[in-house]
Amino acid sequence: MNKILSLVKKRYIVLFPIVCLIFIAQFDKYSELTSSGTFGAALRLCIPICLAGVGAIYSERSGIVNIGLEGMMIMGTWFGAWAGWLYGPWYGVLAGFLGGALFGLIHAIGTVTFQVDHIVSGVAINILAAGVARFLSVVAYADVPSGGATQSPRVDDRISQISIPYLSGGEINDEKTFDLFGSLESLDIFLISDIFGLLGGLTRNISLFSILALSLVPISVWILWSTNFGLQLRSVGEYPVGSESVGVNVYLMKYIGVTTSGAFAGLAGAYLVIESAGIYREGQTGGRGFIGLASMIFGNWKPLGTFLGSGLFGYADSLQLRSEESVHGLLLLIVLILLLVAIRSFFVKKIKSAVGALSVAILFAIWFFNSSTVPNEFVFFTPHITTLIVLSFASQRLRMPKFIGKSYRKGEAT
Amino acid sequence: GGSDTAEEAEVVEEAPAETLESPATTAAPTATAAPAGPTASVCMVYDIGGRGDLSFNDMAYAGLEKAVNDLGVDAQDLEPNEGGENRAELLSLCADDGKDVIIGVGFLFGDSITEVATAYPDVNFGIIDSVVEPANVSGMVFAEHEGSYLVGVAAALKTQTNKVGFIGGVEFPLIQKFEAGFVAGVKAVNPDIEIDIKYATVPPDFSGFSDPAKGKEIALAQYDAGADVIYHAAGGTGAGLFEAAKEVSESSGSKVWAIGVDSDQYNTVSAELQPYILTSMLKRVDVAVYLTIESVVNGTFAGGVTTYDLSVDGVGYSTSGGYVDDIVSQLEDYKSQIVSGAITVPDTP
Amino acid sequence: MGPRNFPFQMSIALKIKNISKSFPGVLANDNIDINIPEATIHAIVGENGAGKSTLMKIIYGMIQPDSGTIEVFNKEQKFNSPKEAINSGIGMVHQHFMLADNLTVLENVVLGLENASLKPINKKKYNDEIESISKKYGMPLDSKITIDDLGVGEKQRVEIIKVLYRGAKILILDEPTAVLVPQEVNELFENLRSLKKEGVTIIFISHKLDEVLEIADGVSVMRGGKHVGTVESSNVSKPDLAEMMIGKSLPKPPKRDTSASKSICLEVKGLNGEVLDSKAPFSDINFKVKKGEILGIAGVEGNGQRELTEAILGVYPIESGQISLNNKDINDLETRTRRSLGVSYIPEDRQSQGLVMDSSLIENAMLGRQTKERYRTKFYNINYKNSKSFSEEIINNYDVRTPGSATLALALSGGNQQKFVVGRELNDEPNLLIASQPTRGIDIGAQALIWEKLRDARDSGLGVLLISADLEELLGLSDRLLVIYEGKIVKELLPKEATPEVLGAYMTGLEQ
Amino acid sequence: MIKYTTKILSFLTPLIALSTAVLICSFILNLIDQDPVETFKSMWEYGITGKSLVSILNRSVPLYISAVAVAVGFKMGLFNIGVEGQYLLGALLAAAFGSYMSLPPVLHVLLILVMASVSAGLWAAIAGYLKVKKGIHEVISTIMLNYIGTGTVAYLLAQVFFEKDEGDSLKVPQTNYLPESAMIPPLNKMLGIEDLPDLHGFLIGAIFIGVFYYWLIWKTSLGFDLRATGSNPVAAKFSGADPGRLIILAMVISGSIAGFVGMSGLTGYYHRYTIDFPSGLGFAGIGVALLGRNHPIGMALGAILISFLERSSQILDLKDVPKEIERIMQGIIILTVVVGYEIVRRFVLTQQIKEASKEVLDE
Ligand SMILES: Nc1ncnc2c1ncn2[C@@H]1O[C@H](COP(=O)(O)OP(=O)(O)OP(=O)(O)O)[C@@H](O)[C@H]1O
Ligand SMILES: Nc1ncnc2c1ncn2[C@@H]1O[C@H](COP(=O)(O)OP(=O)(O)OP(=O)(O)O)[C@@H](O)[C@H]1O
Ligand SMILES: [Mg+2]
Ligand SMILES: [Mg+2]
Repeated sequence: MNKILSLVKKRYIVLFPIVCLIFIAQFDKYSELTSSGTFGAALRLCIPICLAGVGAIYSERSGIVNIGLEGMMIMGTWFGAWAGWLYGPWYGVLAGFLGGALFGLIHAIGTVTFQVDHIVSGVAINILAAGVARFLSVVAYADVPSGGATQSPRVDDRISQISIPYLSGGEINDEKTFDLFGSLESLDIFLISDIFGLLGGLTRNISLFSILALSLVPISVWILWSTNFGLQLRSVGEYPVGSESVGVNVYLMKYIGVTTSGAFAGLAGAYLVIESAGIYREGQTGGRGFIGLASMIFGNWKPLGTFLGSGLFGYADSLQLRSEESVHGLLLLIVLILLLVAIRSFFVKKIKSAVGALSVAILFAIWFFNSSTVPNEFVFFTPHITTLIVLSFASQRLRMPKFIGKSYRKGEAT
Repeated sequence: GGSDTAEEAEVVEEAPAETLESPATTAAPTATAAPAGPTASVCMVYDIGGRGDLSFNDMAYAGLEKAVNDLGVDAQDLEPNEGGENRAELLSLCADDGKDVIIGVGFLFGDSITEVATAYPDVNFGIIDSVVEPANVSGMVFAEHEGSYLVGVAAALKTQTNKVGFIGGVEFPLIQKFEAGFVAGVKAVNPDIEIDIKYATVPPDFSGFSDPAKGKEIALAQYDAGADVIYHAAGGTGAGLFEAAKEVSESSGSKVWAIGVDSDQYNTVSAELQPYILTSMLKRVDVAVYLTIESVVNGTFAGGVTTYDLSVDGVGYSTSGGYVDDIVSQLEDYKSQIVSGAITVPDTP
Repeated sequence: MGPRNFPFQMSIALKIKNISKSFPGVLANDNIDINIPEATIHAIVGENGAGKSTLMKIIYGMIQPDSGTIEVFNKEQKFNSPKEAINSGIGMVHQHFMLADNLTVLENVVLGLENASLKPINKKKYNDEIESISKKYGMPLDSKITIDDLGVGEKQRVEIIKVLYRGAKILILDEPTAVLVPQEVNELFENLRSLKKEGVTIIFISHKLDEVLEIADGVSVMRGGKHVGTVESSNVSKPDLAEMMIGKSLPKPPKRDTSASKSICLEVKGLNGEVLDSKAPFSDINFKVKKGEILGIAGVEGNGQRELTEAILGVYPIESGQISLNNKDINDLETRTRRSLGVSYIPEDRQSQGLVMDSSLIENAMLGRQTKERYRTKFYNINYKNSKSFSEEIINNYDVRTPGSATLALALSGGNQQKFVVGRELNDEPNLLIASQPTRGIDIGAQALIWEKLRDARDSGLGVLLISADLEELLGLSDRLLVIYEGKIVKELLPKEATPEVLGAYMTGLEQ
Repeated sequence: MIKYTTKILSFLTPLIALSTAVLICSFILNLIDQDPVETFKSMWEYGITGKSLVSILNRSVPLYISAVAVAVGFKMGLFNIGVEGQYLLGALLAAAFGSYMSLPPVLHVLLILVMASVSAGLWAAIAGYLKVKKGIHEVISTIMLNYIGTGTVAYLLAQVFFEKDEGDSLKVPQTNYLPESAMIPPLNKMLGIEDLPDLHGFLIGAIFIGVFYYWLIWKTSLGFDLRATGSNPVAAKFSGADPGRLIILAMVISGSIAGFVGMSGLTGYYHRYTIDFPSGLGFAGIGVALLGRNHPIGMALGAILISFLERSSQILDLKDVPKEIERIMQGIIILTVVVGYEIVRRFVLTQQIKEASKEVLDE
């Protein structure tokens, strides 16, 4: 018994929800839970959030809280669309990057040079960015027939997409190759089709921009943890006085960190424009900057964790957008997880919480068996509540940079 | 005077101006001469999203512009702030400014126009998509369900997979009207056709009208699930639908369709996307606006409700691109049945 | 003054020539002139605020002097940043550790060695080099551990290795022993001696004159920003040095006879702390503090004494056991209630635990006493008038040097902050005082005052639980002593039977 | 001496910020060929008309309350981004239950206010609970709770409180109107300004809230604990403050105040909750709290300033000047004001340290 218990206690616990999920997905009604379409959409929905979140790591690791991500992302959408429309999509990517970086730089000036409270500066940036975007649209698109105060003309060209040859049916010399993942997914075998659904979703019709964006995750891991620059950047967020005492240029690091963060958020904005919408549209970012920040905290200020966090969010979002029925399946998942929690608490003699978990599980079970759908209004916040639930099981061990949010003055060393 | 307006509507329909991307009418060029001397002054306050949405608000603007060109009115247009809580203030700003007619674009003006119209009983008001009590307000409402019915028929006739989709921007009665009509139209042709229905958000979250990224994902999901024609009533979110249609068509090799809404979206999207726009459900906000202004200029303005339905071509479908040319006769057939009352289109799902 | 201090010829590693530096309102360094011979250990002593750290920071390039120059190995240098000083072979271990807690030892050591480029860090190479240095000087270290997981002594080692790694020929140590126990100090001194043999010049700052006399070859004394003189340690006695430092003789904790009464003020029975990182910080603790008695607890930092005091205050959770105050069980009471029952607490770190730095002294005077009748009006409002007069009382009685009670706490110097905290906690006739490191890092004058006040309070019947890393202080003040080792009380001693060495042996588990 | 300099400087800062913003915006206006002088003049003239003043006050009220709600959190180092969701939920429940009840006038209004405040406070408590018990940062939880709250509002509004009208397919989800007894009358009569638009009566409520906030934060021992925890949580804990309880308490208080944000609109103007009930006030409040440095009077001035800008910029449409310039101005003002405050704060600090060092020197 003890052995089983310790197994349950250990990290295999994270596998449990996944196994449950695959199990639930075997019901036809809930098959979207693990379809390749869902994973593909999840990936696309996750990328802008992930970009913003990974960017935020640069800022926060250097000690600057960046609540202005949303504003920087707005600048990314605006400039991305504007340059994309005028010169083509890759220019849009570049312009989005620069637009975000510009507002990152403003945040850096505020927080590093003038040592304004970071949250204050971030909020001001969000307000400013919304105003600037509106204003620029009015000025830039006044005489453009297909643009206006709230919308840009379409960025006509697309960034090309690829699928992996042989694995997910990519093309070689203009000829479609075999789609291994696809055919395995369509076999409809327990587990096999689910796993290859995931692989297919992640490798089919991926745009180069997506690949660029995703590659920024490992690249960031490498930059931050393997290079001298990364080391100096991180040290500055931990103990700037110490960094200064060994000759690190603290201000420079912070400037680079915050500006990079803005640039990544700008890329995220450009992604929304160039990959998803094709246009700039006011309000398009829809709080994704904030969600990015949340994913970063979720990911414990680390790129891979942030990717996981935004992936979770993207997955839940994709589910609710693609198949309201499968959201109903999530109720069953909650029931199963709560049951596990109850059993665990019972064995570690926390009777109270066992009873609590059990009764909530029963409530959810009743809901599950007495309904066939979740009310639409609830479906919409699936990703948000999923994030909260997951965090409440796993946020105890987070370790934020020690000097975060504090202002630093050169020569203040004691 | 419902029938009065109806006649006038017909008159204008016969004489579209360049700016009104009007449906396939083969009428003679405009005969209206610009009247001499000072005419009315008009003020228009837009819905959330404002000018440049290439849809609802821009249609209203088109009507205003036509009135400026044809009737020589003096025009002013305003946009409420993001939360929209200053609608009433903008309306009274116009009233104070001495405008002759003030038009609120969108049902959200209901409360504020009631308030302001009561305070300024001598000023004429117009509101789109809503009906309010004061006698000096002309409510312009549309039979969106009827127009949606027709594009539903078109979708049903064009689908190869017997599956179509509907994307709503924000789930509330006005948009559900589009859904209801569309569903009825599809089912009228073939009750076995499956219809995927999805809204982007629920009120009070109105971002569902301006999130193209979401629109695209919803559309991709519906195309993935086998739909090959998708109709949207989602404002700016619809831009994502068009992107998805192009992307899916290109990657799968078989063409899928999108159906636009409000304006003739074939003419508002870039050329790259035009091949995927089967048709658009036209909601002639421009006509309504123009007629209301004209009635003020002519001194025939009357409060109450004016319904712009199929019979007056207040709603309809577009033929730009020629993709529905082969089924126009069937569409016209349904249209005449609706106009004659042989078919009643439901307005709630 | 000046170079004449060293008559015998030796090559000079560092020549400090007429350095002056002023800060707003303070002349921190006033025309300082010191020569430091190569391969010696040179101590600099002086009261708090004498200007020692300032001088060191100038040498290290962190601060630029107003006037004066320095010569390193007979070459005149002007450092604009630590980096330039490092390049000339100067290394500094600061008064406060300059380590990033969330980084590994290796990362801390190599930080700043190379430019901030995207060049990858050659971890293998650095790892080997660090290993060979730590072997060479006998300072074992695992370079993959994060600083968070290290003890104070080990952190110090990291600091020294960090400096040595940069090839320092001149090593500055600013108060390195302040946080170490005797055994660790001995270890450090061993290391320093072997460094000296290797030819490294060491500048060593300390308040502890015994240590200085033990390790240093030459001693320079500073007072009020001035260089008072330099002497050879073999030619000088402790009292002489002290007199040079403060112009009067050295204070000692005044020994007085115990005045402990029979009645018990604090009793702790079978106390077990809540498990933290799979280890209970303290377990099975039993002791009593009588009224009018100072009970000292000796122990190497990190052996559970901090958690123990916090548990008595009610901020650290306990697993089992009983705490009673004046024979009343206070186990289940909240910190606030315990405080209102008369538990006073002088925290080990005044700035982070004892004061709200960006609030005025008036508000700080109330901290911990908000709910007391005296600082309250009807409706639970705060009585600012009483609080103001209270803060002024403290300022006067405890010689807190401040322009007024409305001054923010952070404007005060460390010693004055500490006096203020002590004054606050001793006021209002507490029933029990827990004093954690009450005189750490403050100058001799302030120290004497605080000792005096603690004694007085004891004599008037207060029970005191004293935790200190300063063994002199413990031995001098306590009526009884307990030694804590790995969370357990391992020994009870009377001060007269104990010496620092004996205590040290129990504290490090050498003797049971 | 320092004290006066500080006061003067703190007053000057917003003025300097305002001028900076005006300057930058003039420059931008010039770029797009508009006359800045003319623009600002017309804004000013329109902004100080009687009607505008009433409108400005009406706008400031919810903005101010929202700022106070945010400030309560700020004072103890908590960042409550969730004011948005909290006030919407509170307003909906108050509107719905208010419309079902029939009670005598004053009582009815009070009940509605209590309903809004309590429900918003409880909603905010979730974030506090999650922080204390589950260690979830309040920024994340309040962002997520905003979405969840909005969804819940949507559900309740459309599925629970909405009485569909088969005859009117255009009727949008809304609660029933509040009865007369639940409306707060305008202040116009009292002030003798009956010729102007309604000045919502809840203005008085906002003043009460401001006074309450001042009393709570600076006069009570709870407020002392909150502030101490905000600036040094460890020291506060050692002084006997219970951080966990304080966090939950602060969130609840912040949320309860947030509950009043929608009340001026509900009881004074809308009289029901519809899908276009004003939103976004929670976020706007953050800016105002920053502008006013969490000070009750400062925030009032900040709210009035923002309202003034928003109101007066409406005239720009009639002058064919893009009124978006006003949004830019808001952003710049907030940024420059905070920079200014920071500089003043540093100045004061240096002065204090200087004096303290002198004290040590003249012994
Ligand atoms: N950054 C600074 N700004 C202003 N004054 C300073 C600063 N640093 C030091 N001082 C002043 O210089 C004097 C000398 O300070 P310094 O830190 O050199 O003293 P110290 O001898 O190292 O004291 P301690 O024994 O406490 O370390 C202090 O009394 C202080 O008044
Ligand atoms: N950042 C700073 N800028 C200016 N002056 C400072 C700064 N920090 C400290 N001081 C001044 O330096 C003086 C000494 O501060 P410090 O904490 O070093 O005390 P100290 O010199 O060690 O004195 P004590 O003996 O009381 O501990 C204080 O009087 C303070 O006013
Ligand atoms: Mg020092
Ligand atoms: Mg000191």
